[in-house]
Amino acid sequence: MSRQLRDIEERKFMTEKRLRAAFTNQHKAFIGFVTAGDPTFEKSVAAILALAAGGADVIEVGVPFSDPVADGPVIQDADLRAFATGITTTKVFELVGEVRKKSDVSLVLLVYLNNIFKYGYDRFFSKCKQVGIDGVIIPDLPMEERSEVLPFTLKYQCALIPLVAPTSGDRIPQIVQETTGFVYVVSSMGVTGVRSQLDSNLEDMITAIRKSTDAPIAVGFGIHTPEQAAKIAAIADGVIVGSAIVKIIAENTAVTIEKITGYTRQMGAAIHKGDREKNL
Amino acid sequence: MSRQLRDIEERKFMTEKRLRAAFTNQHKAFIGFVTAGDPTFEKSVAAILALAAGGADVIEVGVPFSDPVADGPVIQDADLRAFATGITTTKVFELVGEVRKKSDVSLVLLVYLNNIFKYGYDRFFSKCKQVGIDGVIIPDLPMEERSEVLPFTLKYQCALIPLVAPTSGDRIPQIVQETTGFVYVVSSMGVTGVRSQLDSNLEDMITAIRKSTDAPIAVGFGIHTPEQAAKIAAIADGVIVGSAIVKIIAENTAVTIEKITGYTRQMGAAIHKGDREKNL
Amino acid sequence: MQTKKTSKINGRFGEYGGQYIPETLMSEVAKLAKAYEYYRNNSDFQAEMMDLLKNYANRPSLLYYAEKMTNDLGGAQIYFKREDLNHTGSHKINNVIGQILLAKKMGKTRVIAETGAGQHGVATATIAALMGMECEIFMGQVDTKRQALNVYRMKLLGAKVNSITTGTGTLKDAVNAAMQEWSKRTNDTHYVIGSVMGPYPFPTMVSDFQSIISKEIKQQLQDKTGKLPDAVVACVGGGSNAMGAFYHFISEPTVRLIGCEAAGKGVNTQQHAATIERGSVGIFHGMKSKFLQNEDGQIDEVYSISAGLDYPGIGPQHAALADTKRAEYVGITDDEAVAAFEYIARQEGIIAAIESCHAVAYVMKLAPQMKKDQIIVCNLSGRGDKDVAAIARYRGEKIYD
Amino acid sequence: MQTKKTSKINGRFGEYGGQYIPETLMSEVAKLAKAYEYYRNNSDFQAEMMDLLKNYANRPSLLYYAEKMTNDLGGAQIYFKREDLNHTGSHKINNVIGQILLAKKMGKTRVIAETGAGQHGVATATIAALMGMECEIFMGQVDTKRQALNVYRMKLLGAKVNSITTGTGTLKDAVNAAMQEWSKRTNDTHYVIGSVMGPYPFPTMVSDFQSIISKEIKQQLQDKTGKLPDAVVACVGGGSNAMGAFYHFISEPTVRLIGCEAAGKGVNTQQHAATIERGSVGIFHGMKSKFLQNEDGQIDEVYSISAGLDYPGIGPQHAALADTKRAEYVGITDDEAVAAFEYIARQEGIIAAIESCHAVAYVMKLAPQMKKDQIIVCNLSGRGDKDVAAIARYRGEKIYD
Ligand SMILES: Cc1ncc(COP(=O)(O)O)c(C=O)c1O
Ligand SMILES: Cc1ncc(COP(=O)(O)O)c(C=O)c1O
Repeated sequence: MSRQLRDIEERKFMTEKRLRAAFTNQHKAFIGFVTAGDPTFEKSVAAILALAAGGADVIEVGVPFSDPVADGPVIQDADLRAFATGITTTKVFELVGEVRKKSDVSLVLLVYLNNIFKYGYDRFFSKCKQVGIDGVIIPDLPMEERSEVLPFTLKYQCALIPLVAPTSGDRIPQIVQETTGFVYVVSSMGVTGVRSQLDSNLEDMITAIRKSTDAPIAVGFGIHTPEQAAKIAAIADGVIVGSAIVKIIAENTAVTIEKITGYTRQMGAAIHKGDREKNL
Repeated sequence: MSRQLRDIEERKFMTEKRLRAAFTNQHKAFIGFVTAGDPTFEKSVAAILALAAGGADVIEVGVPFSDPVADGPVIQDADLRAFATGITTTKVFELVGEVRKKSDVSLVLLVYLNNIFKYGYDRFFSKCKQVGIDGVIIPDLPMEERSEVLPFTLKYQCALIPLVAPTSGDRIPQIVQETTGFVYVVSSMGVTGVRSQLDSNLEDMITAIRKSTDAPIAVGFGIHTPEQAAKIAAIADGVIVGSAIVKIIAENTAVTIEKITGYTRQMGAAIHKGDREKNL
Repeated sequence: MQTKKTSKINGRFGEYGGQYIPETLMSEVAKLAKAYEYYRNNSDFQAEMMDLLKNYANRPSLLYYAEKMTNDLGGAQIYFKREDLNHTGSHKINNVIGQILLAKKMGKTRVIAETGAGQHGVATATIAALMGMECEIFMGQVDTKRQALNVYRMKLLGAKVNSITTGTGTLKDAVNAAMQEWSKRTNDTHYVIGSVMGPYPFPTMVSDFQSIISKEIKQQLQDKTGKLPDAVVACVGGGSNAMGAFYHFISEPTVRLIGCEAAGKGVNTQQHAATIERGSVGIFHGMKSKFLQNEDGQIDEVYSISAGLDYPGIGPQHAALADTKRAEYVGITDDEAVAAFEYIARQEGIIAAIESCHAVAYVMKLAPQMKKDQIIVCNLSGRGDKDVAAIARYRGEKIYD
Repeated sequence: MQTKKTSKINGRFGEYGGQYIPETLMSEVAKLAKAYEYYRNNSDFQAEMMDLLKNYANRPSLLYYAEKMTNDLGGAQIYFKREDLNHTGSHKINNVIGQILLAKKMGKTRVIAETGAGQHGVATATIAALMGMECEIFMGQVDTKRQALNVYRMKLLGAKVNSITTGTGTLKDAVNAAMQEWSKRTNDTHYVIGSVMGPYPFPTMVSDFQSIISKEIKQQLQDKTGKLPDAVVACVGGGSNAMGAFYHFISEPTVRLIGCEAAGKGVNTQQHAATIERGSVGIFHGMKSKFLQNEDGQIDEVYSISAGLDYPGIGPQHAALADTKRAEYVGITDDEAVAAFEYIARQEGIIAAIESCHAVAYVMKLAPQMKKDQIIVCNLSGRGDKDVAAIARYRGEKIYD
């Protein structure tokens, strides 16, 4: 039993077993992002399944928001496409239910706090448990306001995945303290979207985080090439890719699903190279 | 010898013999107005001669001004027509010269002070004398500023015709004191232009003026119908008609000249009715 | 627990307020809070700020007794607090001076700001020019088109104006874009939020900077009448001029505090911006407050003839004042505001901002119901020159400058 | 001789001034002169006027030390007298308050005024609204078209605006029309002339009403520096803001007085309004003064980018100050004025009237030639919001409000 798995066992609650498991099968995790309902209900179900088929370890499902302050133009447009087909929070849960009929992949929600708040904290996380959501990433919930939802994530054993930014600095110990799920490291300032260059202090950030938690660390924001992914995988436990996948979905052609699977395989290969080397 | 004629003889200077004479031939004077150069140099010469032919006793020749503050739209438009054919102060004097070749009618200039000022006071009035101008009406020269030109009108024996307005009141004695030529009574407030109704206090004004001067009194501003003219002639010594004539000139047709003569005769008849009755 | 302790000082007003923003911004916002807490009690800072308010912004603004309106309406005595006479023409400059001075003390060399109609953008560009700061303004594309003159005005003042095409292309999208830009670059940049909104310390800080309005009113009315007002009336967009006008009267129970929201074409239509009257509690733009939103928490597109009131939220302190009923909030329609715009022009020779005319419209209803020895102070938050063309068009005349 | 005696008190400045107007107006103008001579020394009148200036027009206006410009230009210390911060946005209101108050004392119930760009018209309509007077404004048709917003503004204030089609359809024709209207109806009507022009008592009266500008400057500069200015700079259209700024310094021989005329596209072209530099003595609009005119005394069509300086004459006292060399007059081109408009916006965050920017442009030339311990006071006669669209167009951008 790995150290990580042992740690999980020791925790007071076991909310995120499947999620932690994604990081423990001897390789770095690949985490892909899809906006729920983009471009249609069915097609986003298919995209999630294609990611799973391609070997994604965790899939982040975005709940569309009218004003996604932490997201760049690519994901903003995806939200608009999803709204155009009538997506609602209720439908997002239905969509997760559809996925669950066919896949046991670990699913987390990327959701702005107001969507949860209006749905009702208790009702929302109860629903998460019911449909099989392993964790939530709430981009506009810093640690200062975490107590607002913590009672409910605990109650329904849903991981509340904390975000660490390049500017977090002294805040890191507090942010990652009692992490459930994994730590989401925002690799660069600004919003989501592909970037040609990533910020340089990633290693320092990861070192700082590891000092305060044993939780796995996944890095996101701006990653799109296999080369970038490989570099990240060398220092972190997981790689999160969002806009690059959403861009493929946006093409919305007959080969989109294949492309997603192919891209996922390609990224997975780059990420898992290290695993294989270790396994030799 | 009439009292009026005797008065003139007694004056220190004899500048305006022809002008006073216009009021002394046993009938009320008809004074017509023409803008110099409207619509062309030649046609305004013809219009002046037509007025003379129709029996006008005095002809007021307007020197066009860019900003004729005391004039209404009819005369403003005449000024613009005259400017369009290139009228200048020098040309106005030439025009008077042309008239003088054919007529000995009494001529006065209606001229804004700035035109005189820029021409040069001495030069202007000397020129008036030379071409045979009997007097000047300067609409923007109140008695307060009269001393500015008086030395020159005296020097060149040109009548400086004072204006009395319905609001002049207490000012009348001073205004008409030492009148040369005649007193120009502005029958209504505002600017030149035909009016259907004239102000009511005309009789009072004339009474007040007669208390302070023996000079003849002509009434202008707004008069255009024979009926109006007849009423005025009953109480004053002369009737001034401007805009009504300028309107005929503005028509600028083949019959304009005849129309002017005809109109002048018609107005003259109305004005002189009283004379004839008196002469019976 | 650490989080609980922290949230206590995060500027909560009842349940409202807080700091609901991405982690990318949190450490900057925390730094700002700390800096503000230091400088708000720093007498040098306060003196420097007062000097700018006095010698540049033209404070104190007049408290003007509107005798003609008072007589015409036949009830309470009406006083106008003339924020329209400030340099740049509205109350916005009070806040901008405070924030940019603070930014400078924090070592920033660049400021960014959102703007709807352009008033806050112009004020920010103005003080940035004066203080030699780089300046970038974020403005919805729809707004850049309908407020082209203000865009040029900001450029004249040396600011770069970014036209935002995302979302509805209006004020809330401009706020989104400015927040995003800030989350990219905090090291040299301060985000000058234009109203009593956003994460702590903004609502508290902006309210403090605007509180000079009520401080002056209290003193000026005391000097003129020896009394407190019976009612203070102000328009509410984000709520900064109203907070400024209410501030020093909140603790005076005899003073009615009345905020006037934009009821647009009516609160029973889809076209209004009456957040207190029609909104519900939510979490957006860094704060828990009231918002116009659907049942899923998606933020509504809102409407008002007045670009400055065209915002789907309201400052958290107003939400709290409404809950406790310490302040009342009323909706004023476009029609009522335009009628007030025309009325005050004709009565008092004051062309007031259409935003401010929402308050004037309520004064027209309230004054006749009050006694002659009572006093209403109405905050004229800005001048209305910017609105003349729109009002003409509202009345069916085609006018372009 | 009576006439001589009268002309002595007719407000002559050297050979300039006088009362060259139709007899239809003389008795009214004489009445006005008498009333003015009475009320100028009447302490109740003065107190009432000061109350309006203070509590309505927002006086005193700031005297602002422009530190950034001073440093940038590297010479004399530059102060701006901020008439742009007055209610309605320019110095015009000082005069209008005085005249309409006087008209009211004379029992008038109606005021009329000419306007070019609309500033004086708006100021007149404003005070007429406040004082409950009927108001009619005369404006050239060309101007009503290019200043449609100001036309609507005046209507909002309850004024009737007459579009004048005679002549060039610009300011001088508006003056002609207003004079004509006045000559029709003096019993209940006062003509509020907008600058230090027209027949006595207007130049004297308007200059007195505007003299508060230099009175305040003198006091404010004394308080700040203990000194007199070394130069006072102001733009000159009719010359009222300049007379106001010069007034209390005329008797101080160390203070240079500099009036800035509109040189338009250059004084060597046909398109300018540089009366002192290119004009000659004439008699027009009730006064002997300098005018741009041809050799026949026909008044020129003049041009400036600035509608407020676009007048072919100048107040008689300026003509006299130029003759005696007590004041200097310089021409500033459109290009220079626009550059100054942009410069002061960027340096000081002040969008000043394009009229006033003629003075700013000269300050930009003068300051570097002066010593650092010297002081220039520049009168910012108005704010420039009205000009932003025109400047944008000047710079090749198509902008409409
Ligand atoms: C003149 C004026 N008043 C009021 C407002 C509304 O803002 P707040 O509610 O923050 O005072 C604005 C906003 O642009 C404004 O320009
Ligand atoms: C702002 C401003 N400055 C100056 C002037 C010129 O007038 P004056 O020379 O009488 O000050 C005007 C006239 O409209 C004006 O609006």
